Amino acid sequence: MAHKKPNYYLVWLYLLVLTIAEVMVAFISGLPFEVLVFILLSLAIWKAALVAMYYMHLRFEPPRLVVLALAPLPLAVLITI
Amino acid sequence: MSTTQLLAPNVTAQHWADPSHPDDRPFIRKYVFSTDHKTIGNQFMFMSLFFLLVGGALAMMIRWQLGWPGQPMPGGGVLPETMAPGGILLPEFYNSLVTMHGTFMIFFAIMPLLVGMFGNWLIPLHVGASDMAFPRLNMMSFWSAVPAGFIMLASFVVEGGAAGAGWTAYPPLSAVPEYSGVSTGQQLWCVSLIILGFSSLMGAVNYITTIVNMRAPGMTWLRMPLPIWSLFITAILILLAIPILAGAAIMLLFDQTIGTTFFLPEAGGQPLLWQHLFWYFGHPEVYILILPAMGIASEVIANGSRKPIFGYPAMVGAIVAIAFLGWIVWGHHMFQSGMNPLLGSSFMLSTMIIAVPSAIKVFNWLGTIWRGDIHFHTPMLNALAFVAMFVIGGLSGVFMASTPVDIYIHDTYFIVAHIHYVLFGGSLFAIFAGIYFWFPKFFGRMLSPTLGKIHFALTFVFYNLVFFPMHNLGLGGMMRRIYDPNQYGFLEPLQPMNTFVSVFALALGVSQLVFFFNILWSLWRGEKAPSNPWRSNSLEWGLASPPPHGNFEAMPAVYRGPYEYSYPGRGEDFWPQDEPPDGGAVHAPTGGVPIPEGVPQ
Amino acid sequence: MPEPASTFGAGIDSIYYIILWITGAIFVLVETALIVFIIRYRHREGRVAAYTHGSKKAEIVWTVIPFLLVLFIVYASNDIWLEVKRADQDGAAPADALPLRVVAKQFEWNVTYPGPDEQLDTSDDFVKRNQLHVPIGRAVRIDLESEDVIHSFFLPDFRVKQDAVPGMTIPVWFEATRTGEFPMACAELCGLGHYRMRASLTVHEPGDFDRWQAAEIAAGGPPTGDSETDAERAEESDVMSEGEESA
Amino acid sequence: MSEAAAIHAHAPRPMEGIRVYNVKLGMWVFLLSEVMFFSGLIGAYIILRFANPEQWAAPGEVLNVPLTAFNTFMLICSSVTMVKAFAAIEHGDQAGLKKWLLATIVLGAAFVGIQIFEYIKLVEHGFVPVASQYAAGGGPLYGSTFYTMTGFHGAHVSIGVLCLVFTLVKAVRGHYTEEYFSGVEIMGLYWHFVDLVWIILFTIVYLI
Ligand code: HEA
Ligand code: HEA
Ligand code: CUA
Ligand SMILES: [Cu+2]
Repeated sequence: MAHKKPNYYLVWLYLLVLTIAEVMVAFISGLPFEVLVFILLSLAIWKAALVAMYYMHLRFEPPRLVVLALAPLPLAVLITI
Repeated sequence: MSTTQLLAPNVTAQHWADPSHPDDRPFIRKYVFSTDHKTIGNQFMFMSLFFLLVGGALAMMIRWQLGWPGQPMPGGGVLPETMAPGGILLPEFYNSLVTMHGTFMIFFAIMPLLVGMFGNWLIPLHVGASDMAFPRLNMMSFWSAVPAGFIMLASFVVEGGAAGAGWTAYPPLSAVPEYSGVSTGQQLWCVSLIILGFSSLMGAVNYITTIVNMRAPGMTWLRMPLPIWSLFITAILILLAIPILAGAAIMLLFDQTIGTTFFLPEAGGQPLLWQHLFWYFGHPEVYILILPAMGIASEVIANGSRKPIFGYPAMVGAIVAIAFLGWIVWGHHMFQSGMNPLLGSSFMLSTMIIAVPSAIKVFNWLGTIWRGDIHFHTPMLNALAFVAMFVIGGLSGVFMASTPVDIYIHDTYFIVAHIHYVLFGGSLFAIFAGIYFWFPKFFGRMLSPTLGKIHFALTFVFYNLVFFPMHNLGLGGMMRRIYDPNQYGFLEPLQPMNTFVSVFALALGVSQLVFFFNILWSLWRGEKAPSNPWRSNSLEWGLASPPPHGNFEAMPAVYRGPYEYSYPGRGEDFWPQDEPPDGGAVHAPTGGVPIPEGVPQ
Repeated sequence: MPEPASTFGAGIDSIYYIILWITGAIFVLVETALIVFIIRYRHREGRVAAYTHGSKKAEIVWTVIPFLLVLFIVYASNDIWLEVKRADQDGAAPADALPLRVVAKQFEWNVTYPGPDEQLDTSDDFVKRNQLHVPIGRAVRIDLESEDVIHSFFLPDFRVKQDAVPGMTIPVWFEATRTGEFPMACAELCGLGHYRMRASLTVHEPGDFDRWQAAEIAAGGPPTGDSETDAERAEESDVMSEGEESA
Repeated sequence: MSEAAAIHAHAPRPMEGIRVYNVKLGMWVFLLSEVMFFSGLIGAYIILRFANPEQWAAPGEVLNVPLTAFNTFMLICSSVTMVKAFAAIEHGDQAGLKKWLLATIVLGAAFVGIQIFEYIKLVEHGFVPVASQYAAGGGPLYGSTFYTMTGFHGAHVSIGVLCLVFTLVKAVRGHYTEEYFSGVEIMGLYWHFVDLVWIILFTIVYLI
């Protein structure tokens, strides 16, 4: 494999922390709903990005595949809003 | 990662045809559960033509009822009491007829013909591959389409009859049996489409992978024949649109069976949600039904006028543009649905813009025949008809795209006229062109040109006599999906025109038998096809008809674009893509960068 | 198309004719070009096709012109669209409009009239089945609702069409410019009775309207459909009767 | 490949596609359609929720968040084990491959198990997809959307587990090598994608 391995455990720890953070934010913090939603969604997307980049190796794929992988996201957003 | 995996499987490690020892697959592997893309293409052809016949038969019944309302239909006596007591069609059966007609034609005739048949026939041959990337997946794609089709067909005989809520299946009508009188049928409709969705997905994954990864040396992106470009974009549309339909159909099925209320207002569900999901899939779907047709027409028109396609890059660009815009126009089906009128305005804009890339295609087709040397072989006739008819359908689309005008013509026969001008006049004529063009390659026999021309003439004339008056019916205010227009005083004056339409509709149906007969007859009796009957350029014409299992004996090399017709100073007026340039001057393509077609610079 | 009978009818038709002219011209242009080329360049002994890969200039021309044309169509269409839907004041009809409620259900239209006080949901409201009566020269605002499936409220002569969606109340308005009786239809497939879900719209002189309303209130009683339609129903219902049971 | 060589002699070098081998590209393409599928469901969820906010109970009120948080944790772990399995076979470490695959299967199966347990408990509390029998906090659409989204994700996990078992069997048969491990890689892609979907769903369905 061309690239050097990322430290998978580190990514795992990362995800773990973020998940705990999410649950905390959702329950402890008395933030207003909109802010809450915004924070939670950004955290979720952040985690998703980590998985895609490191576990699915998107980070190390030829750019053309990355483009291909990101292509439908606008549509996904379109349908969801 | 090991290099063998990086490059090899894609291009070099393919199982090329081996003339030295004959193809010794057992019958069942060869003709039934075959993984050979050519066989699968043929299978798709027979399946879809069958369903085209079914859809046509249903249309004949529709037209009978509208032409002679309440009259017993000749031979209608054979239908059971629940459909047509004494040959008189019942209103609930009429609704099923319309629904099933639309469903079969769109999902089981035109779509599998364009995508299933042509996709399988053309992609590996045109890009110079030995087969699809995933032959077994390809086989599954076909063998899941078949049961889907027959489930749909079976719904006619179940309790309560076939789905009757229109091919658009708007809930609550489609979700609540008490409203429509149809229970099982409506559920089978969902199930069948979900299965068909899987079939289409498998196809799309295959096409995309094959086109991206398995192009022969020198087959750069801008040297791909236009049918491949359009099928590539179509595959992307399928890949991203079908899951939406599947999701919606599943939710609808839940509403019908386990009692959820996604689309039912009682508990806060949203009838309009279905319409948004359906049309978010639905409009890309209609471009799935036209883009491959455009590709085929381009191929045939360039061949028929012995001239390079006019503005190849623009043609490619237009395909991409249409596909992209197709994602942001779905609201134009919902102008009168209660959707926010301001959204209506923006959807009107995006919809209208699509006229522009379409314009590019139309005028480039004209540019292609301009100063050409036009040979009127049957495929060419149908391709020219495609252009002529698609323009009418497209222009009528512009009326509906204008929100205020759509207020009046929405859900009238004006829409029905539009549908048929784009789907029959567009897609189906291109399909005819394509079948006449490639049948020899895949069955080794020519279709009879005489029968072909007769079929074309009859179809073209009758077709216009049937569908053009529908514009006027629509402007007269005649609604769609009505069993008996004479219920309305203001529609009674239209009855003569309805009868007129019906007469020629029957004639149109009958004249299709010529085609039917032509195919069956030519399969056994047609004259043997040479390897390149149309003196065409793309790779498949260099092979035997039909090509051997594995297609090419060795990886072909591609030296130029597919439309090098009438190249000055060549004896022949065509120039195969894989013929090494004379003088052996190799224009080695580099990566994805195109070489100006064939022109030694 | 029937002669328009509403204030915005003529406007809608004018857009229709504008588009008809534009597309008509394009249609003629394209098809004649096609035919001329087909004849002019048909195969003859010794003809050689020109070898060209196209012309950027030409392509730009026939990209830009259609673009401008459609922009014009959109521009022309949008004003009248907003007028009809009154999107700017979220569907609200003109202030002095007569409020009505139309509730669609398989397979009939029930019209609630506000009565003399011109307020809906008051004691003097009364309901008529399949009959819409409006005064001429005065805007009416209709709250469109549906009890079961999606129907579509279609007044051909008035260029009015609006789906009636269960769970939603959708405002519709129009102002009649001609007296007389006009057809009212259902334009959205709504089941086996869709094709006969018809009603009639009667436009009165203002005075007549009040007289009619007074008479109706005097007659009072439960929501009635006019006998004439009922008669027809009875005599036509032989075919679909058993169908109706199943539905 | 002799023909190939012959071509190379006088013709341009082979197109390399996008330098990703077929099966992997195919898997990616398939995952894109999965993205659209779940987007469709999420889109429907959002529209329905905006239309009827009152039908959604406050987070944690009806749903058992701690339990699911733990489930999420397991799925995340299963992603690590999966990627370790892949890393192992890349170096031809057969033992490692089998060990990590097994771990992934266990974690995946556990996830499904806990989800089923969760469903049973919820149904007992009258949290059902069926509108007529809905008896929990919030409204029926809460239940319908919940079961549809988590259900389809659960189905994906279950299928994933089956495929993992299949992969493990092949691994035991020594089918994969340092040179040939595409099977493991695309298995991983699918598995991580399912994990990814859950990360989104967990937030949207349970926390918001
Ligand atoms: C192959 C299928 C196909 C294709 C290609 C199209 C193409 C188009 N369609 Fe059509 N459409 C359908 C299939 C298709 N449609 C179907 C099946 C329905 C009915 C669904 C149902 O059952 O309800 C439908 C319904 C439908 C509606 C909804 C009507 C209603 O229900 O009220 C609308 C409204 O905007 C519309 C618009 C268009 C437009 C603008 C195009 C454009 O793409 C057309 C573009 C082409 C041209 C414009 C012609 C060529 C261009 C030129 C010659 C250049 C010059 C032109 C101008 C400057 C204007 N279509
Ligand atoms: C590709 C799509 C397609 C095609 C080809 C057709 C073909 C025809 N359709 Fe179409 N139609 C639709 C798609 C299509 N239709 C759709 C989507 C709707 C909307 C449905 C809805 O409202 O929900 C519709 C609705 C519709 C209506 C409106 C019904 C209503 O609203 O009440 C009518 C009415 O006249 C009609 C008539 C016809 C006729 C007379 C034909 C004739 O052209 C048919 C002629 C016969 C054939 C084309 C079959 C010939 C067979 C072969 C050529 C195969 C030969 C076989 C072998 C070789 C094995 N159709
Ligand atoms: Cu009511 Cu159609
Ligand atoms: Cu559309």
